[in-house]
Amino acid sequence: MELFDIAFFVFAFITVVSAFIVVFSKSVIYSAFSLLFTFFGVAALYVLLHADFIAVTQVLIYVGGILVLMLFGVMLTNKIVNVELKTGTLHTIPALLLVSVVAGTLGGLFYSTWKGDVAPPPPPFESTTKTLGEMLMTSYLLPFEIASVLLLVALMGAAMFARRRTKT
Amino acid sequence: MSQELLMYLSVAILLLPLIGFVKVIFFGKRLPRQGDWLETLAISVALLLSLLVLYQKLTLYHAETLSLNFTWIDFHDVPGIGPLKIILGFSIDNLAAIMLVVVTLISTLVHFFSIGYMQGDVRYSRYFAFLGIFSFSMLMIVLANNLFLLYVGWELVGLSSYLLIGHWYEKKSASDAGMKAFITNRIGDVGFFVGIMILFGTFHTFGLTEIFEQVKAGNLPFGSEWWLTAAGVLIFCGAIGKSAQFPLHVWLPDAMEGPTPVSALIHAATMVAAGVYLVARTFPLMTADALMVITYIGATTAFISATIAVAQNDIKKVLAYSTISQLGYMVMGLGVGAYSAGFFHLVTHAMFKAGLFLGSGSVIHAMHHALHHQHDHHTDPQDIRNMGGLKAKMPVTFWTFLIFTLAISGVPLTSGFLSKDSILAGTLAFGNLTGHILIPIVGFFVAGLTAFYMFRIVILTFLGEHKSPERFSLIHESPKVMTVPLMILAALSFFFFYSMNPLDGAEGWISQATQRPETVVPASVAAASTEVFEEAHHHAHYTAMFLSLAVAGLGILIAFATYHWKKISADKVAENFSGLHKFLLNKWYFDELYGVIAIGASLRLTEILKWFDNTIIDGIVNGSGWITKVTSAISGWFDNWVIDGAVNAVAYISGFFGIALKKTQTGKVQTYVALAVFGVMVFYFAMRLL
Amino acid sequence: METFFAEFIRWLPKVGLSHFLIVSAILFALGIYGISTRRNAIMVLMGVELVLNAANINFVAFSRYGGVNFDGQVAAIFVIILAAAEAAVALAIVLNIYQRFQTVNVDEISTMKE
Amino acid sequence: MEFSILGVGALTWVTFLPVVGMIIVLMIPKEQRNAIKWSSLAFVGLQLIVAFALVMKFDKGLAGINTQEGMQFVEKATWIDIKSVAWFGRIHIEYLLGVDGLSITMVLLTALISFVAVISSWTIDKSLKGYFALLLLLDTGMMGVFVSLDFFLFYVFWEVMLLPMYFLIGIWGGPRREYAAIKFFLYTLFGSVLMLLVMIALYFSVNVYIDANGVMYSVTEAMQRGTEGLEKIYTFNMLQMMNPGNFVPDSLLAGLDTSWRYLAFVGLFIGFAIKIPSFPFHTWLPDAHVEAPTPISVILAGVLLKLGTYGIMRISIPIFPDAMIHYAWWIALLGVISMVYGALVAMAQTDFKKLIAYSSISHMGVVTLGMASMNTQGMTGAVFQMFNHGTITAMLFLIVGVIYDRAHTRGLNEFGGLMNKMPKYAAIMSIAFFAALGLPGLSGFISEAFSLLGAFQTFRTLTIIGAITIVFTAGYMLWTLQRVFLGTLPEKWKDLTDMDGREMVMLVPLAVIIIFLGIYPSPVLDLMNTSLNHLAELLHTAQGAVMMGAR
Repeated sequence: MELFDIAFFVFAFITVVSAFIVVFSKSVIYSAFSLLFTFFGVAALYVLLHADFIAVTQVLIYVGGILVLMLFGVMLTNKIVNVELKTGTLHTIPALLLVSVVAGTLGGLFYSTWKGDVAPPPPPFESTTKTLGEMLMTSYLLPFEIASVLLLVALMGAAMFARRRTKT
Repeated sequence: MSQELLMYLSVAILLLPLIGFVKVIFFGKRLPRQGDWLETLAISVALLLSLLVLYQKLTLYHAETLSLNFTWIDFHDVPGIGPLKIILGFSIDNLAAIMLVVVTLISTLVHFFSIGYMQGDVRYSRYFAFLGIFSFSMLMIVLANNLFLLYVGWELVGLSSYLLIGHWYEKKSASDAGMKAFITNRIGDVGFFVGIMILFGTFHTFGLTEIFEQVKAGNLPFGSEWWLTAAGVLIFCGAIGKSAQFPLHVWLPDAMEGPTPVSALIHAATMVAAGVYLVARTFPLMTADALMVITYIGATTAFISATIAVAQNDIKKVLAYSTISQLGYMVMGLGVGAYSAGFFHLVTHAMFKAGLFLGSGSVIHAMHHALHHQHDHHTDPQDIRNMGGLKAKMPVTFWTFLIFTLAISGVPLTSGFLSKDSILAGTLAFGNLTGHILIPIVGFFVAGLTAFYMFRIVILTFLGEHKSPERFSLIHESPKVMTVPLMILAALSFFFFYSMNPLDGAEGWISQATQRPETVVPASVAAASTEVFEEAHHHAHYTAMFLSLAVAGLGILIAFATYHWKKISADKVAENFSGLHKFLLNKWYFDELYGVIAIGASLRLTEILKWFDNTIIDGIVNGSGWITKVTSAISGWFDNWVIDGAVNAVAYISGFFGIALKKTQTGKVQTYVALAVFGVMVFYFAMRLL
Repeated sequence: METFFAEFIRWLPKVGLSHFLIVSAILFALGIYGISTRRNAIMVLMGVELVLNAANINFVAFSRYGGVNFDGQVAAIFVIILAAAEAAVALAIVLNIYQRFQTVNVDEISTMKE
Repeated sequence: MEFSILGVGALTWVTFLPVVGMIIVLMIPKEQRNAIKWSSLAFVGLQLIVAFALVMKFDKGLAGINTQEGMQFVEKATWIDIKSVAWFGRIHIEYLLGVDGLSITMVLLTALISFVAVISSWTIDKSLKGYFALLLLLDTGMMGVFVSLDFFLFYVFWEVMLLPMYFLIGIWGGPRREYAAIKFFLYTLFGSVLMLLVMIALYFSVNVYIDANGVMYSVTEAMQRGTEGLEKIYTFNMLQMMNPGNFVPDSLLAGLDTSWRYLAFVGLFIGFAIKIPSFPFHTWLPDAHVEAPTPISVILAGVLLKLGTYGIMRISIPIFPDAMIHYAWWIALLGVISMVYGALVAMAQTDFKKLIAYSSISHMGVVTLGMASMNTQGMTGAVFQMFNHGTITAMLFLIVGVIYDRAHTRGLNEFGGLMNKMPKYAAIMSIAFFAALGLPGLSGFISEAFSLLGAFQTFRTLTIIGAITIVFTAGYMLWTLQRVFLGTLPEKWKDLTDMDGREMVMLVPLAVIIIFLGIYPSPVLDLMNTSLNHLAELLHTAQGAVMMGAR
């Protein structure tokens, strides 16, 4: 048990537990904050996988962007004054059934394909940022550009949708 | 006077009537007296200029041909031919100079006559305008030195003839006659045009002189003498149409529907003589075979029309047939080789025949007025059986008419005697040289007939008793403007204008001026040369003279015996030979024959072709349309029931499943997600198992 | 069974590719459960984010263990980008829905049915 | 030679001015009927002026026909350029306009007839705006066909013309208009299809080289210059198609006197013969004429029919001279049959318009015959006849229109004695009729005479048979004149009026042209002379080549 393994288990635990809370908590606010921990945990897992750039991006975008957005969403869609942030759940039994099927499938998949872990290649001790940047500018240029257009479109579309309608 | 000036003068002669025409047709109604004076003035000036040109030509340039050419179209460097220019022009030789005077003279006299005759006509101004366009086109024929302009003038005189015959177009017969004249002429013109095509196709020029030179140099059309003969005969076809030769003579009698002065000008003196002029112009081209055709056509025409003339009762019809007969004479004269004789007869005939027509016009005018006064619209003013005894009432008309009749009958001291005698001598010479003795026989027989029927009308019209005394009292001599032209023409019917010797026209200035031109065709196909022919002609002269005097005298005698002294009953003769009489009265049934074979057949053909067009060709088109339609209907049915059926079945099945599967669409997001995941699972397991 | 557990115990402390994949699978399953059961649309979105994160972990993990290239990481970047766009648009839609229906409970909004 | 107005080539002006007019007409509200009429007139008037300017600036010494240097007022631009489309290769289509002696007269004729047609459209009542818009579009289509030197462009204009015609007959026509319109449409479409096939076959048989600037080099030129920097492409350029050196060896239409070339020639000929229309393909014409409104008849007879013969002389003969020589006799035969047949069927008609329609068939037979003669005189006659038939027949149809507007019938047998009632009308009609029957002194005679004179040098018997037509023509024309004008006036036409100012304006200039060209045809003949000499030379050379090949 090395430091790496311990670190993994710690962060994996944080991630999974907070994800459980996200899914099972009755309160939207609780869920949202647990999601924060999930995201951080995932970011930490990225670090363990030597994906420093992705980890930073994860924190910046998910935590700084998406989560804040969701919180705004929560607040805008619930009357703050009359706080009733509990949300119900629906047909949990079929959902559980479904999820267990999914989980079972994945587990089966693991079991059937597992041949023992391969040793990880020696970790590159340099930042991945430069490499990623080069790749995005060369072989992934077209998807990159499309993604940028997509973001622009999403930006405008979101602004358009969210705009409060004047009387229609 | 220089040659150029003479040519310019001739062009001025040509253009004067045209200018008159343009002025009168556009402004005629607004001019005083509807512009008749303008047109008359133009033609009179043209006459004076023509006389001047003739005098100058004969005195200064007797043997020369003056020409004025211009390039009309330039085709530049034509492949296979080289530089090609269409050069047109006018030229004056003795023939043209004399013809100029004849045309303008008769035209002028007719203009004056018309002022009296057409007085008060509804289309008085138009009438004069058309006389102008006629004079212009006739003069163009006279002056042209190339086949193209000849053809142009040829068609234009046809047009003016058409317009003038149909002057009183309210009458169906008049407009029919105009049409008949034009179309019949056109048939001849097709031949003329094909002749031009043959010559142009080989020589690439329309100029007559150039063509003669080429032929003389041994260039034959398409390299064969046969085509040369064909060209000659085809050009003569034009003459057949215009000069009313057999078998296209049928239009001329009908053309008498036009006003009488028009008949005198166009259908007696000038236009119909254009055919003769054309043959004279193209004479050097004619091979012996072509001349033979011409001779026989002329003889046949002369014979047929003379026989018809005997039986006719309409004064103008008789004159018309007599014209045809005389034209046949001229053509025959040219055909046998008596070139100058034929042309000489053209000139003298123009004078006395114009006179005869104008004289008959004067009579008809008088008759018409008398009948009009009586409000009698049923009696025909042109029928000689309604006349008689007019001598007393219309002395000038009678005496001039008599002179003209003597001239046409060939009585000595008249111009007709000179020319006719010359032609007859020619036929005799021809008969001697070639052995075709039928030609002189026909010639003399027709001469006798001519004398007979001409005196028949003189006697029936002017002598004896008038049929209706009441009408007789109403008849007056025509006004001066009409009788003076008659007197001038009568004077011109005497010999001394043409020859100092009253017995031999060959010594006269016209014959001397129009010597037979040398032929250009190869010797193997040429007719008897000029020397040989002149020799024979001279030889036959006295025989011909005595014979012609004898037959003319006989003809006159029989006429008097039958119609004046009543020794022979015309009715009885007609009864005894009723078949023949009917045959002649109906003009050998030519009109009926053509009515059936030409007009009837072509109308039937047009109807058949119309039916063919509407039924067969359109039927094929519509049929293919119908087939397409049926095919499309079948494929439409197939489309509806088979293909669409299949499509509809697919749609139905999908619809069925759609309705079944609709239940799964709850509108709830969770359901969809669950299904999606479920689907992924299904896929996964499917992949695993396969 | 005995060998399975023995092997499992031996395997567990040595963190390798499988561990990351298992974390990812758990996140995925939880995400699916969240999407399926939550009434609140925002909570549904959170489930979606979980699923996306699960996928991302897979990408990065395979990128690390599968070979020496960074394609997986690039894919992860695109996923993040997509997630951002998706969140923005989805939230805008939610706001819009809220304005119209005065609720964000997905079971009450079933106008898409017929 | 360059000639441009406001920076745009004159040929583009003359072609597209009507389209500009059409756009303007479409923008005018439909209540403003006078504005629509006058602006249409203004644009065709401008077109006529430009056409006149072109004729004035035209250099009579240049031949054209198959060389671009000989073409005048050439305008060239790349129109469609698609680089390398699979096996199709690079598609390079040029907007290539130019005129030579063959087309300049037709340009003038088109402008003239369109102008007259617009004037005669003054009495149109029904949906005026659409009518004038279509008329102007039609004008552009016709003009475009005459000036384009690229086969593809030619074809586009050819089809552009078809559609407005269909609607103009189908909407503004007489009682059986739908039938006539569809018949016209199908007939011409059938011809177009054949033309299209031949066009494509030619496209894949002709190679040229092109450099980066779009300058085209024929194969010979490219060989002399060296082919570096040049690309080998197929082309629709007509002038390049006329160069035998450009044919790809072993391609479908390469060589001389091959059966494929004959087949292609026949295909093209049928396509064009339908437009002429020549004997077995003619039955659309009487129906179309009878049903079409007067101005459309005028355009149909005045310009559209010429497209057929023009196409043969512009495309078929220079591209397939060998096939032309091979089929000349048959073409002449069709010409003669059309002449005789048209005249005879015309004689049997009682409908005024139908009579003139059949007379058109007869007169266009003269053009076919003259064209088949393959020598300068005959072809000069043919092209001149095209021009004259345009003016004369336009006049004839206008004349029918004048009487139809008044009497609302075209039955010939119902008239009579109109001469006294309508003297001006009678005078004009007589000029037109005598011109149509080939009276010397009027233009129709000269062209007919030269067509026959030329044809006679090539086909003696046929021409003699054809010459007989002039009798039949005289027959039915005079008979018609008699039935309309002569005789006595029927009671029901007592209150007919003579022609008014507008009608004089459209008829008198045509009459003046007919008389002027009848006396002095050189102004028009000189325009076409060099080109036709060149065309005859081309055939002459081809004949030599064919004979060499035969030996």
